[in-house]
This record gives sequence, structure tokens and C-alpha cells, in this order.
Amino acid sequence: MLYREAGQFKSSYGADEAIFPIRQDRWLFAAALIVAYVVVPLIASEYWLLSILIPFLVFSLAAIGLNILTGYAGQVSLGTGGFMAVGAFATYKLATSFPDLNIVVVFILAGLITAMVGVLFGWPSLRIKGFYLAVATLAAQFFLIWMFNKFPWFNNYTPSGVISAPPRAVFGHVFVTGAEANSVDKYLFVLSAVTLLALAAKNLVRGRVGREWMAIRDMDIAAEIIGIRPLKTKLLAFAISSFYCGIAGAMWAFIYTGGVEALAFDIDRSFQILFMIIIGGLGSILGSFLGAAFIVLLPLLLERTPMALGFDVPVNYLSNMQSMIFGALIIFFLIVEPRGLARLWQIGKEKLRMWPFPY
Amino acid sequence: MAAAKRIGEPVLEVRDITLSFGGVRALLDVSLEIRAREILAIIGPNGAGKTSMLNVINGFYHPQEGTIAYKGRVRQRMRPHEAAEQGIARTFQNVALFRGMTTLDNIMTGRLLKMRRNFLWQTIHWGPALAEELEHRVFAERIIDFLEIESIRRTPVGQLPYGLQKRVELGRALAMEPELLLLDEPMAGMNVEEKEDMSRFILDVNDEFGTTIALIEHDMGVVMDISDRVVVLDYGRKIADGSPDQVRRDTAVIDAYLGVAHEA
Amino acid sequence: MEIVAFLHALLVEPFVAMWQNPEFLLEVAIGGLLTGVMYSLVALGFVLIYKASGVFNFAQGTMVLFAALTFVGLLERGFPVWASFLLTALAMIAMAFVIERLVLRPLVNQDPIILFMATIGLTYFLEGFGQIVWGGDVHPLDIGIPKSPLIIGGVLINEFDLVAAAVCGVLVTVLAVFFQRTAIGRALRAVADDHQAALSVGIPLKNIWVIVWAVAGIVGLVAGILWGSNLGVQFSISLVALKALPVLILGGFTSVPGAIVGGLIIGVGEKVAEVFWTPATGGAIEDWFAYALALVFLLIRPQGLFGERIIERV
Amino acid sequence: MIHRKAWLATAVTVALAFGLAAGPALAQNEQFVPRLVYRTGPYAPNGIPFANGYGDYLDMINARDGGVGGVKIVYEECETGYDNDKGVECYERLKHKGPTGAGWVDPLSTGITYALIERATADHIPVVSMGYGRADASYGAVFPYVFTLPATYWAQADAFIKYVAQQEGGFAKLKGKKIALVYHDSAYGKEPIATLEKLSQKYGYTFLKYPVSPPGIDQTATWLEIRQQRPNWVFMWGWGVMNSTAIKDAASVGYPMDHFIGVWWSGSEPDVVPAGAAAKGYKSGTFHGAGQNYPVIHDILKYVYDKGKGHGTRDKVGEVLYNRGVVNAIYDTEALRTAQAKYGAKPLKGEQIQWGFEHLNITTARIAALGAEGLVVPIHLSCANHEGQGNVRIQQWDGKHWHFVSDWIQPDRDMLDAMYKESALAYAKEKGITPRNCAQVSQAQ
Repeated sequence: MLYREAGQFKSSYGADEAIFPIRQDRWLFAAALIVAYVVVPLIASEYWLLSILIPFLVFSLAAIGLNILTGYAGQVSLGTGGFMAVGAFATYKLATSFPDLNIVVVFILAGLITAMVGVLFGWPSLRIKGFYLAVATLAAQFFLIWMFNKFPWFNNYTPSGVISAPPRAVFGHVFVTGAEANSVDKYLFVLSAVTLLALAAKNLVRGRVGREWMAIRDMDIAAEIIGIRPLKTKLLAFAISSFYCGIAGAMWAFIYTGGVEALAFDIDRSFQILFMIIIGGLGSILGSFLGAAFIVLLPLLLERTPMALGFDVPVNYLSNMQSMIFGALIIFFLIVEPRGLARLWQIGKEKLRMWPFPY
Repeated sequence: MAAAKRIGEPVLEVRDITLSFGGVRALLDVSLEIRAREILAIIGPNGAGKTSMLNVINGFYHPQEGTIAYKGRVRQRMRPHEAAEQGIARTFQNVALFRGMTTLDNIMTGRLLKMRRNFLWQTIHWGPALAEELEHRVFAERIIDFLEIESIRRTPVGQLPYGLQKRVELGRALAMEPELLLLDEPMAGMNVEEKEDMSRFILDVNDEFGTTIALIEHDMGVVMDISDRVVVLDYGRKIADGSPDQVRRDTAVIDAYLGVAHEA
Repeated sequence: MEIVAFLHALLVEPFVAMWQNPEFLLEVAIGGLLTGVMYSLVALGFVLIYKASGVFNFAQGTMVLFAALTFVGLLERGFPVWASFLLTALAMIAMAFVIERLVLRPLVNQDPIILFMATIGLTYFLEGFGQIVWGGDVHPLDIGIPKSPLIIGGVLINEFDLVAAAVCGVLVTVLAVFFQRTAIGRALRAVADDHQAALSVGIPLKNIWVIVWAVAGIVGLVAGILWGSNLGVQFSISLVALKALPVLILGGFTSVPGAIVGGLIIGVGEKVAEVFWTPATGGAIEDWFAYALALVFLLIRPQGLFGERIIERV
Repeated sequence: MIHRKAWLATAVTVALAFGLAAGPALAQNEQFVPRLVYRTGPYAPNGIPFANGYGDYLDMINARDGGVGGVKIVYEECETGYDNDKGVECYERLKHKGPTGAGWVDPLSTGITYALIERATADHIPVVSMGYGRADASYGAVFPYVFTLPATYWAQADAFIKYVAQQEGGFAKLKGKKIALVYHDSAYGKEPIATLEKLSQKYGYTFLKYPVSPPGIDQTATWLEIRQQRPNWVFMWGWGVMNSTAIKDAASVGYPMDHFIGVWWSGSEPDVVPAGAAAKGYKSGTFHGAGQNYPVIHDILKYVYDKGKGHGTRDKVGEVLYNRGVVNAIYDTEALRTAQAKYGAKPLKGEQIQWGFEHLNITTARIAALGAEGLVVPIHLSCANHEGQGNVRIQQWDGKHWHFVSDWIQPDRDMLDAMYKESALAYAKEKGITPRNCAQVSQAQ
């Protein structure tokens, strides 16, 4: 009964177009922000911050990027890993070539570079569709990884080809990369970036640009007939999607692991992000977060449950069981709700709205 | 039939169009004109080339021969989105809505060409971008009121019954504020009541907004009732062109079309 | 100046090298053809399933692994080759039943991407299941396929590859006969052409799906035995699926001949590129080159070499 | 119906969430060791024997001696699947376990090593990358917490050239020879390139590079090229399925096996067995002995396998990678013993064990006492030298067993030390690290 919209009237289209038109949702969102910004830094351990929350946030960002391209604009891509690598290596080159440049600027520039690369590889999408496009984007994936691996200029001629993050501060002595960086600072930095970018993405997809993308996704011929230019629209989707993926890749390399080689962004990474958006929900910003949480947290839960219950299972059985359960759960969730966790969440809310009177 | 009085000069002139796919001729030396503010019906038996005609007009097919002049400017080849930019809107025989989007969003897509703020403004959804969004929302709501579809504003169109989908599709076309509106079988598969509603909407659009309309329809009763002029196609050729009464009496038409219909 | 030298290395020198040593070019091309056959075998499984059920079966690579693991596991427990083959084939048929019942049937009429995702779930499940049952070790597999190199006119050809090519030829012939001459085959083709129409003339779609998954499983078994003889049966066999993807886009998702011809083109293309363009590019280009080659073909024919033509209509 | 399923799904998720509760607590007099292993996935055939050997040795020490200096060693395995992210997660999860936290960590993957260097340095936990990882981390002044004992890839590359020179009849004979490197196209595979290039200038051989893109399941092109180029020797820096494929493809182009030498990660049973008879005569580098014929291995059989507590099966004991796991455990526990000598026989912190590693001195006498003569080579570390002496041996596969075909080969220390230092200082500069002054460090202690 707490979750009701009765009595909340909207007197303008502006209010009707807010992200959270229902008051309880706004409270929930505010509470989530408070938890994320205040409570978590106070109570979370370094393990939680560094190995769970930061990768979760970075994955969410990459998933938002891919969701823009695949979920909203309907262009299935398996090149996410490649674009993340572009972001990571661009950041590395920029940060080491211009040591005085603020890291935030570096990240944004790296995102823009990735966006340009994305546009380049998005070109075939005008002619190629569906799974054919998906497999074609693999060309981008393999080529980019090969390129970063092959040309030592990208890693400043280190013999191993591993790039590692030089220490950089956002302002003053608040370091977010390098060994001295404090885990809370890192977390808050990533969280702020993800919050801002997620809001921007939400605004994009509910406005003109988002409608153009969805029109192309749902029926590209009809979209063209109402005046949408397919190439321009698809390329904008590739650009913005790649911008997000690039920043995610940069944060992955610089803030999460601190050092990567190109292979860290191989084809498995692309698949991983694709799983996230399908499980979370295609065409949903919230779904990107839910999907990332599912993929990051579920294996950990599966791994640690037997241990917490006091069973001593050899790791290989555990890991294989985990893989089986993970696979079975994916199928199970798809059967329950093919449109992803975001849709389940929505159904849950609708139930709550009716509760305790289901009709 | 009040609209007939206001009919003006031709806005679109199709000259000697020939269109073929492989060896199949879809249109052969067809010429026709659409005049400002009229309701023109294109009729003919199945496979006569009616839809191909609309596809040629809005740039989806490119004819091998012939020219099209729209508002006095001759064009040979253009993309559909260019037609849209010039003020040509259309609906489809099989509804071509964006099924994953709500009614409101579908209608808002009709306003896309009129929205000017770039994507950077959109990311903040505030200030000029918000103002623009709301301005067009007001317009979309007017169309929703006009078509009496307020209650399904937030419903994804994939879940709507066919008749309503057709109505939403008309709404999306209207949202473009077109000068020329092409309707491909707007009443196919509807019951009498729905057809009456749709006829009323078409006449109102023509009346209130002064929109030029070219439509394809099979229901002869409706065609004769609402159109100012009728063009008849058969096997890719134009066999008649005139007022409903003239066409009704045309022997070629009776042989080719109505005759067939009688036999069947 | 560097640019000129690079372009020279990229655009001139490889062809000079080919011209100067045509025998080597032939050798590389033949090596590529025979490798291509091995790719085709894996691609074939994808095509069968996609054709009949519209599912892009991500689990095909894992099915190859699973079949090979089962086969080698039975061999190691003392079964003769024929019995192991038969039992594994039965296991793949049983698996097809289970997959149809538990995965495909509840998801009937969903979007292709959802079914694709379900096969990813299947991949995880089979990976874990296979390793629990048969272990993560590498199992050597030797069923007596000769492996010595033959030198014919100065050109090296591997006997093993010839056997693989022969097996592939037989398999394709059997499949062709199966599709063209049997009632089940006709039903399969009908389903491939149009699901709804096939249903309306009374073809039971569910049985068809079981059959097609079982056939894909058996094709996977053959591929698994050949790849397993080559690499040893181990987890990495599942990765051959990635080599089959460019073959698929090149040949078209729905064409059996496409899978074969696509495999040959990819095989030759990537080997020739790897050998002759290594000086210009530094090597290891074959992975992306295969995809780039497929992409170029795709830009000319968006539906793949043999895929059904996409007709846009409104 | 659907919604009932949805609730069920939620319930399952919630039930699983309890899994994140804390694990079992540890007693006080125990030294905790996190163990990053990979028993699943594409590299499992290599990961399983190594993890078994390591675990069995610790179990044996606990059973026979009651641990090290009376402190029982407890460990927890964490499956990485050879995946870097998973490795980092494992490390972060286990680093604070036990009364004193993780004593050291063996990342068991070059990629994970790279990812852990900064973290572990900040956490003061020694990273022991035995025979993998970052070669320049041997320069301990810049990498205080990273140990590359007993030899790095660079040392091995140098040793290979020395071995080839021996076989050819002197360094002068190297001039004009062709030496090829077939390598896994990754950070790991590229490690020896700089050394081999440098040596090619010195000795005048032609150095050919053949990258193989991972996983390397098809190498037709590479080996046809090698057949065309006919290099005198082929080295391989391979991993996983790439090794057996390379051996098989080398045989199929008729390349002589005894001129084909793999890195020590390309020289174990899972690499040669799938290739069958073709692999006979193939050589590889190593830094320890193979087989069961060492007293310490006998003790493992006696105290662990006879009690039915082995991690693997008895017949796999003594495989190359199994023994490598044992050797790794010996180095780690010896460092712990060294540290206990200074700080007392109690659970120690990572920084104390770091001291143990830096003062590790495994003499011939100590090796004899360990019952590991011929299994391990004497080694002596210091503040500046985290590698040791870098001795490498060559072993050969006779179709059934691996056996040594060379004596211990001592690489060129001066050249290597200079290379480590140069590379490490460049790293320090980029990272803004001030190298330790090792002269002062040793005085202070």
C-alpha cells in the first residue's frame, strides 16, 4: 500500500516527462544515491569496493554503451571489447604524452577518439543487418586487438605490451589511478562518472535521438519514410555507444586493474557485455545495471554459497557447477521473462501498485 | 464534398513512369497528377501497381523511366527521407509502426524532422531542449485528442488491435504536418464502424488542415463517398482518371475491375 | 618515405613473393583449402540448426567439445571405436530431445536474440557438465587416422587433412541425400522455407527441431573427432566455433554448400594472407583477416554468398 | 503462472545472496596462503597438475612436520580459470584472510601478475611469479614485492642461445644461422623477443618471428612458412593447446624435433601427449627435475597419497608441472622459514615474509636436507636481485618421460641485470616510483 500513485496528479507535460513520474520512485532513487554515495564508502570493505563495486560500475557503463547501440538502435555488436581497448589505449597514450592533462579531460578525449573509431566501424551497418552485422563487428574486434598488440607505439614500446596506469589525480591530491590511489576515491570517481553518463544516456534515449534510434530498430524502412536518415542515425548510435564503451575501457584499465594488455579486451569481453544487456533488458538503462550486477555477482554468489553453508567442495567442481547453474539460470530467466531483469522489475512494481488488491 | 471547392493547382505530377522488377513490369507509362487539397483515390485490382505508385512517389522505388515533379521541381531519384523532408507522409498497407514504442512515442517520431536541438542538448534534457520537447508534445497531444486515442497513449503499439494501430499510424503521419499524405489501404481489415471513423478522420484532416491526400482503397463505397477524384490502374497501366461518377460509368473500368468483381 | 616503403611492402612485395615462388603459393593454398574443410565441418552444424529453426546456436562449439569428450571418454573406458561412436551419437540425440523440451519449446516464438541468448546459457551448462563428467584434462585421441606428410611434386600435403576432406565430403553427400531423398529431409526443407506454412500442412515442428539438433550434434561429433585427433580432446576444441563464424557470414547462415565453399575461401584467404603479408604487417593477422574478408563479401552481398536474398518490401 | 515463476526466481536469488556471508574462521597459529589456481577452462590441463603438486607439498609439510616451524600452513584455493579479472577478485578476497593476512601470492599467470603488482606492493604482500610474469621485476630496487625466482623468460632465452651454441660447436658458429621464435601473440609470448634480438646482433644469427594468435588451434600458415624458411633452430613460447598443435604441425612439415625447443611452459606432459609419437625428441627448457625419484616426492606419496588424501591421482605425481608446483611450494615455504628465523616461528605478515624472500639462500646442503637434490637448483636472492642465478636446463621427451639433456646453463648475468635495470627504471619513471637504495637496505638490516 506504500507504493501508490493515487493522488499524485501531473499538471504539466514537463512533470509527466520526468524520469520518475511517481513520487515513491523518486524517493527510491534518492535513497539509492544516498546509499551509493554515503553509506557504501563508509561501510564497504576494500574488497567490495575494488573487486566488486568498481568492476560492476565499469561494466554497467559498457553495458549502457552497448545497450544504446543494440537495445535502442537495434544494431547488434560484438565489437564492444575492441572499443573498450581503444578507450584504454587512447587514455594511456594521452596520459603519458601529456602528463599535465587532467585525468577527467583525458578520459573524455579517449571517449571521443573511441567514438570516431566506432563511426568508422559502424559504416557497414548501412548495408549489413542482424546477425550478419554482429559477426561483421567481430572484424573490428579482432582487428583492433591485433593492432594494439602488434604496434609497440601504442604501449610506449614496453617489451611485454602491457600498459599500466601512471598515477593521476582528479584534483589536488585525490589520486584515482596508480598505486597510492585510495579505494574510496576511486569508487567515488567511477560512481560519479557512471551516474552522470547514465543520466545523460537516459535523457538521450527518452528524447528525439532515442526515438530516432528506436524507430530505426523497430522498422528501418518506416523510419526512413518519416524522414530519419538511416546512416546518420546509426552512426550517431555507434559514436555515442563507442564513447561510453571507450570510457568504460579506460576506467577498466586505469582504475580497476591498473594495467592491462590488449587481450584483456578480447572477444570474451564483448560477449560478456552482450550477455549483460540481454539478461538485464534490451533497451533499458536500468537493465544495463541489473545485467551487470547479475553477471558480476551471480558467479561470486554461486562460488561462495557452498562454502558459507559449510560444504568443502573442490574448486574445480565448484567452478564447473557454477558454470552449469549459471547457464541454467540464464535459460530459466529467459523463459520467465525474455525481456530481461528490467522488465521483471517493472512487473514487480506493477504488482506492488496493485497490492493487496490484485484486480 | 465541400472540399472540392478549394481544389487548386497540381502539387505533384507523375509523367510517364515505368517501373519494373527483373522482367516484371509493375508500372507502365503511367502519368497522373495530384492537386492541392484534393482527396485522390487510386484503385484497381490486386497487382495493379497501386502500392508501387505510392512507393515511387515517396522515393522508396526508383522508376526506370519517367519523371516526378513535386511542387514544380522535377526529380529523378531521391531517398524516402528526402520525400519526408519535403512534406510527403504516408501510411502502409501492413501497418509499419514502431512496435516497441508507445503510441505517444510513435506520434512523437512524426515530429522528429521539426526538432532542431542537437544530441548534446538532449543529454541534459533541460532548458531549450526541454522547451522544444514540450512544444512538440503539445502538438502530439492535439493529434491524440483529434484521433481520440488518449487512453492508449502509454501502450506499446505492438499490443494494440489492428484498427487502433492504423489510427496511430495515421496520427504519426499527421504529426509530420504533411502537405501531401499518402494512405495505403487505411481501412483494410476494419469493420463498418471503424471504417466510418476512419473516413471521418480523413475528411476532417483534409478539411481542417487542408492536407492533400492520395489514398488506395478497396472498399468502393468508401472511395466513392470521400474522394474528389479517382485514378484506376490495371496491370500497371492507367485506364481511367476522373470524378467518382465519371469513373463509375467508365466502360474500361467496368470491364477491368468492376466487371471482374461482378463475376466474382 | 616510410609510408611509401610500407605501401610497397603491403601492395607489391607479397605479389612478387607469390610470383617468384608459385610452388609455395600452391602449397599454402592447398594447406588453406584443407584447413578450410575443417572449418566447414563446424560451420555445417550452425547452418543446419539456423536453417531449420532460425536459432543462431552459440553452443555449437561446445557441442563439438562435448561430443568429442564423450567419445574419447568411452574409448578410454575400453569401448571399441564403433561402439563409442554409436553411443556418443545416441547421447547427442538424447541431448537434442532434452534441449528441445527444456529450452526451445518454452521459448518458441521468441525473438532470435532471445533464442541466441538461450544457447549461450546452454554453452555454459554444457561446459560445466562436460568437465564434471569427463574432467578438465587433455585426452589424446588416436583412432588410426594416418598423419604423415606427403610430398607431391614438391608440395607438402598432410595425409590427415586429406582424410578430413574425404570425411567432410562423405558427410555432405550423406546430408544431401538425407535432405533430398527422404521424407524427413523434405519436411526439413519445408520448415526451413516457411515455418508457418510447414505447420499448416501438418509437419510437426517439434520433431523437426529434435531431428535437426540431433543431426547437428552428430555433425559436431564428426568435427569433434577430427579436431580432437588433431589437438587432443580438451576444452580448447570449443574455441573452433570462432573460426566457423566468418565462414558462416561468408557462406550465408542458411546454405549448406555455402558453409563448404565459405570454409574453403576463408581457409585459403587467411593462410595466404598470413604467409605473404606477414612481412608487411608483423603477422598473426589471420583471425581478423578472415572476418575482414567475410565483411568485404558481405558488403557486396549482404545476405552472404549463398544466403537467401533479402527482399525489402513495405 | 509467469509471475509465480518470477517470484520463484527472486527467491532463488535471495537464497543465494546468503552465500556472501563470511567464510569459516581460522585458528591463531596458522599461516594463511591464498592459492590462485585454474582447474577449469582452456588451460586446465596445465593448471591441474601444478595446483596438485603445490597443494600436496603443503599437505605433506603439515602432516610430516606440523607445518613450517610449528606453524601450520592453511590455504584456500580460488579458481581463476586463467582469467585476469577473476584472479584479481580472488586476490582481493583472500588477502586479509588468516591471522596475519596472505603471506604471499602465486598468481600463476602472467596477466594476473601484471594486475597484482601494484596492488600487492601497496598491500605489502610478496608476489611470487615463478618462471613467468614480468622479467624486469627481477630488479628488486624498483619492485620490492615481486619475485621472479628462479629464472625469467629473458634468462631462459639467453640460456637457449647458449645451448644452441654448445650444440653447434661454439658461439662463432651461430653466425649466419637462422633461429626462429614461434610465440603466443600476447604479453607473455613477446617477453623473449627483446633478448633474442639483442643476442642476434651480438652473435650474428638471423632472428625470425612467428606470432600465433591465441588460442593457436590452427598453425598451418606458420609451419608452412617455417618449412619454406628452414630455420636451424625453432624456439617456442607457447601455452595451452598451442603447444601440442605446434609440435604436431612441426612434425607434419618434417621439422626435426631435436632442433625445436619450447619454453618451460611448453614442456610438460599435456603438451606432448596429444601429439603422440610425433613429439618424440622434442625439447624444452626447465628449472627443475621431472619424475618421482626424489626423497621429497617419496614423502608426498607416503604422507599424502598413502593416506588417500592426494589432490590428484598417484600416477600423475612426478609429471613436469606437478613437480613445478612442488618446487614453487618449496621456494615459498623456504622463504617463510627464512623469515621465521628473523621474526620468530609464528604467523607472519607479508612484509616480514618479503624479508624472507629477499634473504632466501637455498644452498646445496639445504637442498639435500629437503630431499630435493636434482629437483631444484641452489638459489640466492638479495634486495637488488629477485631472480636468483637464473639457471636453466634443457630436457627432452623420449615418448614416455622427460629427461635432462643438458647441464645447468648459467645465463649472462651482466647483460640480464643491465636489461632488467633499464626496463625497471623506465617503469619507475612512468609510475613516479623512487627506486630503493639497495646498499642502504642491506645495511639497515
